[in-house]
Formats: sequence, C-alpha cells, structure tokens
Amino acid sequence: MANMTRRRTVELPDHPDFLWVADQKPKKAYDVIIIGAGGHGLATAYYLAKNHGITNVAVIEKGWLAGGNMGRNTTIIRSNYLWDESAGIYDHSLKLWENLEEEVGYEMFFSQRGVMTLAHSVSDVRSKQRNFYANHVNAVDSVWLTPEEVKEIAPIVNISEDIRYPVMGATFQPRGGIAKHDWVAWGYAKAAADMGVDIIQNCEVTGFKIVDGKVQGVKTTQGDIAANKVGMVAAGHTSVLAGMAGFDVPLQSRPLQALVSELNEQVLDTVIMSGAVHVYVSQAHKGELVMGAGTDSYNSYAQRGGFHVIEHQLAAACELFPIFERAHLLRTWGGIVDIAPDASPIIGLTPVENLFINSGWGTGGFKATPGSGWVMAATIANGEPDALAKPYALDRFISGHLIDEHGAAGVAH
Amino acid sequence: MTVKLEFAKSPLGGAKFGGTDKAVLIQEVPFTPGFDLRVNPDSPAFLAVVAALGLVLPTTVGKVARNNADCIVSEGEKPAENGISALTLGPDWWYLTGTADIQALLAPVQIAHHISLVDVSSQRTKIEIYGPSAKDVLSHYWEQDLRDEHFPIDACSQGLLAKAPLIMWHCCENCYLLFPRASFSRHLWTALTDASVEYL
Amino acid sequence: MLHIPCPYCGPRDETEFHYGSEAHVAYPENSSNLTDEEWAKFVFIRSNPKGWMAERWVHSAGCRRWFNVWRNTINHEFGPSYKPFTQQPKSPA
Amino acid sequence: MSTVNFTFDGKQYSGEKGESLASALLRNGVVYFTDSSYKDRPRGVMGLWVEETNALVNVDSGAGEPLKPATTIELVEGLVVRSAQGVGDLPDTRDNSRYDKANRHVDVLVVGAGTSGLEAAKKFSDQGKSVIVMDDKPAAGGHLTYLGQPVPAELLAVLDRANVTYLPRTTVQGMYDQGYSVATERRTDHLDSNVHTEMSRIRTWHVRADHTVLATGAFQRHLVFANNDRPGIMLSHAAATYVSNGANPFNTAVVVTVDNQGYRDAIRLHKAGVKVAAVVDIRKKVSKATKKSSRKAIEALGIRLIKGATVVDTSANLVGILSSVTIGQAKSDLRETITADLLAISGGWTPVVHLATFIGIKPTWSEKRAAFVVKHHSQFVSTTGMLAGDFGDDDEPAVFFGPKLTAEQGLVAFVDYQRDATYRDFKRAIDAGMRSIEHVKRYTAIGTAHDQGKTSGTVTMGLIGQAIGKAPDEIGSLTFRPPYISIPFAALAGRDRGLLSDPERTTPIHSWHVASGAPMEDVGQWKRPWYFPKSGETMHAAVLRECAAVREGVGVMDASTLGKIDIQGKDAGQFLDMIYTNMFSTLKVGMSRYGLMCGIDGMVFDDGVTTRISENHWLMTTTTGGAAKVLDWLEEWLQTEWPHLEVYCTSVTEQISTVAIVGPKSRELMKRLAPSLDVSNESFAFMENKHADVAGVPARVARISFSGELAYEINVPAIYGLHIWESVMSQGADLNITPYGTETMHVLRAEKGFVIVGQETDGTQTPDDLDMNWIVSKKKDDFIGKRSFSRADTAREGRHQLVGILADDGSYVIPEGAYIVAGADANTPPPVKHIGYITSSYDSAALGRSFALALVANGLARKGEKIAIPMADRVVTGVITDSVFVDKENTRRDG
Repeated sequence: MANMTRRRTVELPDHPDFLWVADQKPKKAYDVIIIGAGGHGLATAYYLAKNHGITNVAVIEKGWLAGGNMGRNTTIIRSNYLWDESAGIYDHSLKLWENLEEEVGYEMFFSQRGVMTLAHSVSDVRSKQRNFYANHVNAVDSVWLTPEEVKEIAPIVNISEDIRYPVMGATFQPRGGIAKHDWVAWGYAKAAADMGVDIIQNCEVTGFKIVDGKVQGVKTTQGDIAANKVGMVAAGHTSVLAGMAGFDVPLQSRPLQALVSELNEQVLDTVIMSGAVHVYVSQAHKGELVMGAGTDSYNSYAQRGGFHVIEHQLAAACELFPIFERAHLLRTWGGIVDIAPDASPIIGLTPVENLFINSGWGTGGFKATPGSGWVMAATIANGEPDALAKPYALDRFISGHLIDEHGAAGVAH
Repeated sequence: MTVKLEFAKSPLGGAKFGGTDKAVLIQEVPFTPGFDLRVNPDSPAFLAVVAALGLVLPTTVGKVARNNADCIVSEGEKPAENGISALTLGPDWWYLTGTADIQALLAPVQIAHHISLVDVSSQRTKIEIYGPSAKDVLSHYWEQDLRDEHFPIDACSQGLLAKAPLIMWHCCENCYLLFPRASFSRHLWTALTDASVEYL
Repeated sequence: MLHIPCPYCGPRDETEFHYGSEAHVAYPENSSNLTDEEWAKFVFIRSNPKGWMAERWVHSAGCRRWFNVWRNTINHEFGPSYKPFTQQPKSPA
Repeated sequence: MSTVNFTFDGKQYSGEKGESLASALLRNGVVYFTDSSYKDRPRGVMGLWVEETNALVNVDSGAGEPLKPATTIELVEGLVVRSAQGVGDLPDTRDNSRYDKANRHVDVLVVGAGTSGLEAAKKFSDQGKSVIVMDDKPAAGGHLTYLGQPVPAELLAVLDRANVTYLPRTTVQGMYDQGYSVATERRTDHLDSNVHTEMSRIRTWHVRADHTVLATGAFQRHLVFANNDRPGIMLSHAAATYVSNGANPFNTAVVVTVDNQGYRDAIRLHKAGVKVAAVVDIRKKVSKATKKSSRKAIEALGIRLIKGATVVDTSANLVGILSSVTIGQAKSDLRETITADLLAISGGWTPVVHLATFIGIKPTWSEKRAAFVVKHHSQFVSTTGMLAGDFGDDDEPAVFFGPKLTAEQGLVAFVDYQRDATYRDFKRAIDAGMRSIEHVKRYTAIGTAHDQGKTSGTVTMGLIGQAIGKAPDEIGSLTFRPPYISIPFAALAGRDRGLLSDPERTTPIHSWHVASGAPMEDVGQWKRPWYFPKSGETMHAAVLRECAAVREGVGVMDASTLGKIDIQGKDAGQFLDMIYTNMFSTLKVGMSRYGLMCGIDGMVFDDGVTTRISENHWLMTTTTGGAAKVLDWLEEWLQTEWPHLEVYCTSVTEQISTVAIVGPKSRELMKRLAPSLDVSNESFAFMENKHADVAGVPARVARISFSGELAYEINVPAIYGLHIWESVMSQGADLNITPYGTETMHVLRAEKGFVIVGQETDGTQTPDDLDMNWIVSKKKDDFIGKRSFSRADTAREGRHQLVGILADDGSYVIPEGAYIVAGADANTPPPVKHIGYITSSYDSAALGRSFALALVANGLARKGEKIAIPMADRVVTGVITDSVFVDKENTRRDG
C-alpha cells in the first residue's frame, strides 16, 4: 500500500540487555549514601566511583530511578549563563556532556543542535546582549543573531514585525542542545552499578542518624543504613530532608510543567527559548515537540500545575511558530523544582558534619547533571567544597553574596 | 467636575457594536464620573460618608447600592439626576459613580475624617454590554460565575476579562456594565466584538 | 488552576491572585539588633512543608486584600482562609 | 442518511454522512489501512473510538489536521485524508479557523452520556441541580452501543430537561483541583463546510462544577499472541458494531474472548451475516448464569464454542490481511487452524480511569473484573458505571492477557501496536532489571504513542505481573496525564492569538503617535513611541535630532505610562519614610522629591518622584513597568505589617495623562499654554507644583526634569491628554516643538547620569552602587532594606559602582551589555577577568560623541583608568569617567 506522502517514525536503538539489579536490597553500611536516584544523584555516585575510587556507595530512591525531575524535564543543555560562577559550573558540565556518551558507554542522543534565546523588546535585547558579552569574556560560545539570522537557522520562526511581541534578535549557543533524559539517567546508573554502586529503589528516607552533630546514617523504609557520609540530592524534596536533619534551607518547591506533542515530521533542528513569552521548545529525535512552561507560583509537591499555564504557553507558541497551530498536544506533566531566592543552586556542606547538600537547581537541573555530579562527588570525597561549587555555599544567604540568575531563569529551561 | 466636552476624548470615542435589536449590543458610555472611595466601615468616618451621600454603602464585597439607573440600554434614556451607585470592591473600598456631585458631597467628610476619595473618571471607561447573548459573550473571557443566582442583578465583581482588569456590574436583566482600566479599553473592545460575532 | 477562597470575595481563580509564601513571618521590630544570620533567616527562609501549610495570598485582581489560608501542598486541598491579625484556625491536618 | 464522497490516499470513495471514516472504509472493503510505525507491518482498524491504535490519518481538507484516528472522524462531503504511519504532517499554511474558550459554572458535571452518566444526570436533575453532560461521541448511549442495544428513551429524555445541558462531541480532557475541568468541543468539522463560518471550530470549555460524576466507561483490551496485529484483527465490540451498521467486508470470523462480551459480539456478527466459525473462550468453566445467557445463546445459533483455549497465532494472505487463526488449548499442545478474515478479540474491559488519576485518585485492582477500577466519592468527585466496576453481573472476565509465547513468537506478539512494541521488547525490559511499569514503559516505549496506552496499559501491567510473579495491584497502572486525547495547539490558544495574544495598553495620545508614524517600543504591555522619524530618517538620525531639539529648543514627550499612586492619610509621610531610602515626611506641600525604593534585601527595585499635594495627600510616580508591583508592595506593608497606619493607596496611572515639555524654550511654551501661570524661576521653582488652567483645562504643572533641562510636566485628567498634546504641538509650532520618544528620553537622562531601574540595575544594586549614597537617609532609624546594607557582601569594598565610560574612539557607540576589562587586559584572550559591564550607551548630540554608563568594580575610585572591551571582532579601548556628562553643575534646569 504505497503512498508517496506517508512518512514513517524514526525508531530509536534498544537499551542494553542489562541495566541494574532489580529489587536491590541495602547493605548494613556504606562509605557514602546518596539520597535520590535522579540524574544528579546517579552522576554523583558515578563520579565518586570513577574520579575518587569510592565504590562502596548506595544511591537510595524513594520511588523509581529517575522518576522525578530527571524524567520530567525538557532536556535542554546549555551553559550561556550570566554570572561567572554559573558559567563556571554550567560550562564545566557542558564539557563533560561533550564526552559523556563515550565515557559512560551509553547512547544518550546528545545533540549539539544549538540553543537560541529570543529577545522581543528593546530592554530584552539589552539584557540578552549583556548575556552574550558575558559569555564572550568567559569563553562560553555565543553568537548574536539578527531576526533574519534567526530565520535562517529556524525557518519556522515568525519574524514578522506585526506580531504582538516581534523577534528583535537572539543569542545562540551552538554547543548547546538536547539529550534524551532517561537514557542519560540509565547510562549513569548502569555505569555506576557496573563499578559496584548499589541502586536501591522504593526506599524512602524517614530520618537521619546524627550523633554529636555528625551524620552516621539514614533511617529508611527498608531499615537503618549506616554511612560515613551522606549526600542529599533530592531536588524538590530537599526541604523535607533538611527538616529531618534539623536545619533550614532557603528553598521553595514549585510545580514546573512541560508537555509534548505527537510525533511530527522534523520542522525544527535547534532549541528555541523565549523568556518574554514563556516558550521553550525543541523537537526530539522521534519528532515530538518538547515544550516547557514557567513554574507555577505556589509551593506544591503534587507534580501537577495549572492548565492555564499550558494554554498560555501554547498560545505564545502559535504566535512564534505558526506551523505549530495544528500540532497536537499529547501529554502534559509537572515536576517539583526547588528554587532558591537567587535561582541558583545550593551545593556544599551543611550544619551537620559529613552531610552534604546539592539542591536548588530550580529549572536548570538537567543541563547541569554531569557538572553537578562531578562537583558533588568531589565535595563529598574531599569533605570540602569543590572550587566550582564554592560560590554556591549555603552561607551566601547570610553574606548577601547571591548569584542572581533570575534573568536566566526568567523562563524555565 | 464637569467635563469640558470640547477638549475631551473618551478611550473608545463612544464606539458601538451590535444593537438593541440584536442578540448583543456593546457600547462605550463616555465620560462617566467615577470615584474610588476608601473608608473603614467600622469607623465614624463611614457613618459620615453614608450620611453625606444619603446612601447606605453595602459592607459585603460584591454588592451594589444605588439610587440611580445606570445603564442606558435604549437610546436617549437619561440617568436619573443626583443619582449615586456604590459598588463594593473591597472591605474598605467602594467605586462610586453617578450623576450626583460626589466630590462636593464628600468634601466636608474628607476634612473631618480619614477617608480617601480619588477621582478616577478618566482612569476607567464604561462599556455596556446588553442583550440575550451578553452573558455568553462575557463567559468566553470571564472566569467567574455569571449564573444569576450567583451573580444577580446589582452584584459587582472585579476580575480579569481577556486578561484586562475591570469591574463588572450586573446592572439589570441581560445588561452588564464593564469598567475597565482605560489603557486596556481598545484591547477589550477587540476581544468583546470578536467574541460577539457568533451571536449576531 | 486553583480555586482560592478569598475571605472577602469567596473562591476565585488562581489567576486573580499573587502568592505570598509562608504566612506569619513578621518584619523584625529591631532589625538593626539582629545578627546577619537572624536577618538572613527573616529575608530568605520560608517554610516549605509537604502537607498543610499556612500561606499568604493577595487577591490582586479583586479586592486587593492580603489574607492567609491553609493549603495542602500534596493535593492542593484548601483549609480555612482567614484575615491577617485574626486568630489562626487550627491546621486541618 | 445521505451519501457523501471522500478521498482516502488519493482514491475516491463514498460513505454515509456522519459515519466514522473507519466505518466508511470498511464499508468500501478497505481492511488494510496503513503500515505500522517502525516495522512496516500491515495494519487495519482495531477499535471503535479514541482507543484506536492503528488507523491514523492526516486530514488535508477543511482546517486540516495531522494524526487523527479514522475512528473519530465523522464523514462529511469532500473529506480528504491520507493514511499516516505514526508521524504527522504539519502544513506550512496558517490555520485561519476560529478557536475560542468558554467558562461554565455548574452544580454537576457528568462526564459520559452512557447509561450510568444519564442516570446520574437524572438523579441530580431531579434534585433541582443544574447539570451539564459532556460526552465525546456524536450521540449519547456510551457502552450500550458496544452492546448493540438502544438507549432507553426515558434516559435520553433527561438530556432535554431545562436544567440539563448536553454537549456531544465534547471531550473532558483534564480534571484539576477544586472541581475544575477542561473540555474540548468539536463544533464544525462534522458540518457542511459552507455553514457557520463564524463559529469556532473547537471550543475549549473551562468548567467549574460543585460536583463531577465520572461515568467514563471502559475500553476493550486486546490479547498478546503471535501476529496479533494483522488487518482483520479487531476488538470484538468494534467489529460487531461496524458490521452491524452494514460496514462489513468480512466473511468468516473467529471470536476470542476472556469474558462474555465476546459472546454478545459473536451473536451480533452472526446476525449481521458474518459466519462465526468459532468462539474461543479461555475460560473452561463459567457460572451457570453465563452458561445460560452466553454459551446457550451461541450454541442455539449453531456457533462452535472452544472452551479453555485461546488464539496463539495467525496467518495472512499475500497482501498481509488475516487469512487464518491458530487456536491452542490452554493446557495442552493441541493446535487447530481455522480459516477466517476477521478475528474479534474480547480481552476484557479497561475502565477509563484517566480523569480520576489526573487529580491523584489511585485506581484499585479488581480481580473479579480483571481491571483497575475507581470507586470514589468525595465532595468534588464521584465515579459510576464501568469506571466504578459495575460491569453487569454476567461478564465474568478471566484474568488473562495472552498465551505463553516462544521467543520467536514474542518477536511478533504486539503489546503496543502504535509503537510496534512486542512481547520480546517487554521481556528484555524485565530481564534488564526493570520492575516499575514506568521503567518498562520507558524501556519499550509502550504507552507513549498517540493512544497513550489506552488499550495497552493494563495489558502491560498484566504481563509484568505474570513475568515477575506479582499481583497486578503491586505493579499499579500506567500514569496517565492530561489531555485525555490530543488537542491542536491552536484550539488551546483559543482567541489568544494575533493581537489578542496579550493586551496592548495604550495612552490617550496613542492615536496621534500612530498617525505620526512613530515605531512603538513594547514596555511591558504598554505601547510607547520609540522615536518620531521624519520621512526617510534613520533611527540614529532621528534620535540625534530629537536630543538636539530638546537641549537647544523644546521637545515634548508622552509620559502618561508612568505608574501613579494616590496616597492619602495622616500617616502617609511616616509610611513613605519606611518605603523610600530618603526622607519624605519633611517635604513641603506643593513640592516633589525623587526617591529610591529597595527590597528587604537592600537592592534597588523602583524609583520615581513623589509629590506632596496637600498635608495628608501625596502622589507617587513609579516606573512604567513597576506600577503594579509597587502598588502591591505598598499594600503588602500596609495590610500585613502596619495596619495601624492611616494610609490609603489608589492607583491613578490611567487617570492622569502626563505631557512633558522639555528644553530651554519650554518656559516660553508653558507661558503660552497657561497664560495665568507665573512661570518665572522665582515663583515656580524646580520641583514645585502649580495648579493652573492649561489650554483650557485644569492641570497640575510640575517642574520636574529627567533630562537636566528646564522642563514642565503637564498633568491632566486623561480624557484631556490628547487635547493637551495637540495644543502643545500647535502652540509650539513656531518654536519647532519636537516630539520625542523613549529612546531620546534615555539618551538625555544618561547624559545627566540619571539611572533607569532595570537598565542600570538588575536587582543586585544598592543605592551606594549607583553612586546615590546621597539618597540614603542617615537620620531614619529604619527603612525597608536598611538592615541588608551592612551584610558582609553588601558592605564590602570593591562592589560594582556606576561610572561613565568614554571610548577612545568617540564615533564608536559601545554595545550595551558589553563587558569591560582592565586596560592592561586589553589583549588577553577570553576567558579574561572582567571588571564590569556597560549598562547604557548612546551617541550624544550634546557631546558630539558617544558615551556610556557602566557598573564597574570599585569604579568610583578608578575614574581616569584605562579600560578595554573585548568583542568577537575587535577590542575597544576607553577610559572610566564620572557618570554625569552634561551640565554637571545643574545650571540648565532653571533655563
């Protein structure tokens, strides 16, 4: 039944025959326990083993591996942040991404198709240009595009001056791109497990064992587990864990929604973000449009947000990309992101000795996965903050030395 | 303050769409006086305001008290003289409109008491939407409950209509008065007329 | 889209409100006497519980009043809302 | 029924108006519909409605829409579709259809117009409640149509009641918190194309119901066996329904079943003229009732019954269409092949749990029903009918998902048709360590396609259970997410497209600006004139001309967008002292003062001029973008911290129109506009306000300057705004009055070193950083932000401070946002340590050269130092200067 106009979906390769031990039970004690088997937790375990030779490690997860934000984000990877501290950690991360598939030995669909950030007003152009120049002095690749150049890279963008918020320019990071989230998480998990790390799912932390201000293990739904060091890498649930350990963190947990369309023929081969109208979109390998919205305004652990956020986003998308008018919304979902007052992460020591924190990645966590794991592993292994992590210490809220990336996070990414 | 009509221009220039003989009529009613009144309902100032206006202000948000016919559905109908309508917008906040000289009535109260009376006649414009389909047109944009038992005649509410902030007053049968911020009025006009097309 | 119970106007759509985070965090009387740690706590630390939370909202597109309300952050259920400086109702938990 | 013509894959057919495209194609003998997404396996229609997994088409006629199930498309004249292979075509043309939204508040929302839904509607209607019944199909009846039975007339009559609204073709897509649901109504696709062009094609309903009854019914499941995907293999209720309606391309059928539905459908097939070769029932033993109702009935029709058996494999003809079915006994190796061109599968029911799960209600496993069901009753939601497990008492399903398969069979035993996911894929997932259904889904892609696992979800769960020896309720069902079925983006955009996508806010003078040809700058939602080019003039030339006109003559600007807040009450001065960093309570009546506001973190967040109108009456101005934020800020402090203060705030942004006339000749112009006003310096001082008649209307005139020039701001009720502007233009004509826009305003203020919040600030600047220590009161005990100034980082040396920058090449305008390095680092390639960045940068008519403002580390102490600005194609050098470039002594403001 030949038909010239029928196109076929692209098929992805298979996952490996074996990934990790099903129903792994915890041992009595570990050198290091990582709480949270999301991307950052798994990457931390991987780099603990690989960079520091610490393999007696358990990653414990209250649900299923990579079932939190790792599986719920829009997989955008970039490092074109404003502040030097951010450029430091995110660009380190991007460099790790660039060799990750080979290093870990797992297909991750890492695709450096470029990330474009549109500007829609005079002041928007000014702040995006600042970003562009900041990237330049930090040797982070960045290009300034005119609307016509935007159109050349992404012909589906409506650059007419007559739309409500016309495209006035864009920054473009050619090294930016996307990867496939499950494959990244599973790649780290498999590689860590191969080096001896235990991945323990369905194991929820219910408390900490702390003696004389020093952590000695965790209490879980699968019993007490002793550990010399514990790393909290639990994204939206960090406040809850910190509460169990007896200290405060300046974090708020918010819903962050995303959506995918059905599979469509390829129409977009770069990533486009627009903070001003709250759109960010890429088209995944199989053809689905992957889009994100902004965070909902209130605290929530419900993994769902308001539908008006989705509607607003699709309206904006139809304006910028008229070809999307007929695309079908297939699925929406929400993650729980933890956001610090300056929209930058919190990494490092805590008031409890040997208990380490890595949190507050807000809407930027996926792209940071390798870098975050890298610096967290170093911080845990050495017992002191890694150089790239140092600016992100909890005490910056006391000194006032914030790293205000609200501009970068104005739209979630 | 009397409007100097030779110098004045309303936000929509008195625009009109549809008709009284149609399912819906939308029209701007230009140069309608309006005042934001703030006064603590538990204070002597409140009693003084009520006495000066000769109108008992409701203390439940969303209620309207009036001695005035404020919509001009049929051509040529004139609002009653010296009328006042008081729309309760907040626990200590009323929007006063009408033909009475509200400023003059309250001037003595302002001297003696802690109240705030602000002329917002230019801040808002007034759009009347009338007809059997008026409610349908509004419900395309208005998320609040318009069922008569929940938003009866002489109920008012503030909210967002096509993302524009406004006061809505269910004035009489099939008739709603909208008081949007003036800067949004052109946008709102486009939105309302577009939503009306299906009913005409 | 939450339907938020404004104590003055009744339940209204979330789009009419702005969120104000944790309720009952008062501006310190003598801020100059606070240590940097104490001040940072006031400026930056807000509780973030999983479950019932007393939080603030302002009905920006309506009566413009700030109020407090109990809400469950796990399932978005609302408990009683109440006006500032009034007795806080018990947690519905 | 009328006959209409349609085109499928380029070929013309005819069918009955209103029947589904799938039905029409079967009627025309089209069984082989398309090829599968990945493996090019021939596929036919499988289901009856939105559960369809195979028969997807791209619609080219009408509005056009990719990837629609042929089972849900109602036939209209001229329909043109192409079969799809799992991927949609997005046409590169605009969809000019109307889409809209509507809000609906109702006592009770009933989802589903099947028997249970209608009964619920009746119950609530009887109680006097307002009820809305939404059903995704064109006609009511629901499950009864699966059974081939008519809907009782008395139930259908409920839909005509005055307190009941019935919306067919309306799919409830999502349930959210507090009784809020979103639905989409298909309004025009089923109509002739030339009617109702003003109607929206799809309407998105936002429903608020006090109570929602979910009566969503159930899907039929397939079974997993070898070659279970050929054209001619269908769900039994679908096959029976199509055939009963005369869409019958089949001769001989085998029915395989795990419950009694297979029997009912066998009877319907038989009655419609299909030879039913056998009913194959996995159940050896059944209840007496079933024996009587089901088994006796088919035996009476002479249909062969094979008990304790199931289908294990199928064969196809040369084209790929089903030709025979291999039956296997459950407990022996006996095999039998039966020739058939239709295999009807009744694999049990899967209740439509989606909407319930969207709001966090967990389905529970019912062994008796072999299904996940939702029995729920709460304030907002209740469930009924098949969703609640009410399958009728005689259905008796076996918990069975398919026979044991060899490795080879597993390669062609499909779990998810759309994703071509086979039993082998599934088995690999289990062997790889996957246990969660969510992991299996991600490993195999089961449940991720167009149907989102509507029929495959429970099958997958069942297979996992079988594979790892766990009960289904230990596995749990797939996580479903809104929307229930896919929706075009444009439908969810509704009317928020084009200019309605976001409100445009305009000033009373907007029409004049537009008529003059001024390009607009978007400032938040406001439209502001950017510059006023003369014919053929570039922006650069226009701005230089406008700037020169202001500094040498007189210019006029529409400043109406500035935020304005009326503040009244005896404590207003005290309140302002807390809000602003500087002192306001000492301001004299009739005078204005500039102020800075900080957040509690000590960082500048807005600024503006506040005027004391009378003892207890003030008028604050804010930035254009900051108006709403500042009013919220004031109210927050008043209501939640200082309710004892007698202060009321009222927004008057649009009440007052502000026209600024600026430049040395503005005094002359002001005199002409307001002859009664004494405009001399002596009686009208800088920062003073006067009330006067201006061009015949009452105005407040303020001597405020944002350019350093002599200037007057004329404030009038906004209805006179255009009149004032036009008067200024006509009275100033011989003074060469020059209208100017936001760009010139920015240049003029930058020449004076005046900051713009949001341009010189990014939320990390204290007043000190802006070289505005003079505005931070040392006398006040406290004001918002004060405590934060003494924090270690905020008080440290070396923070970025506002300075001027002059490029060595005065003809070069440094780009705004450019980063600055020390002069010594001019030739250091990136990464290079920077010392700050350019906040504002312009060409200046007054200076005859370019200039810039910048925030530079320890900048105030570095004036005179050389700097460099590395850029991709060059390095610009320059020097740090003071931030005031024009009239450092403030001599020009008095004219």
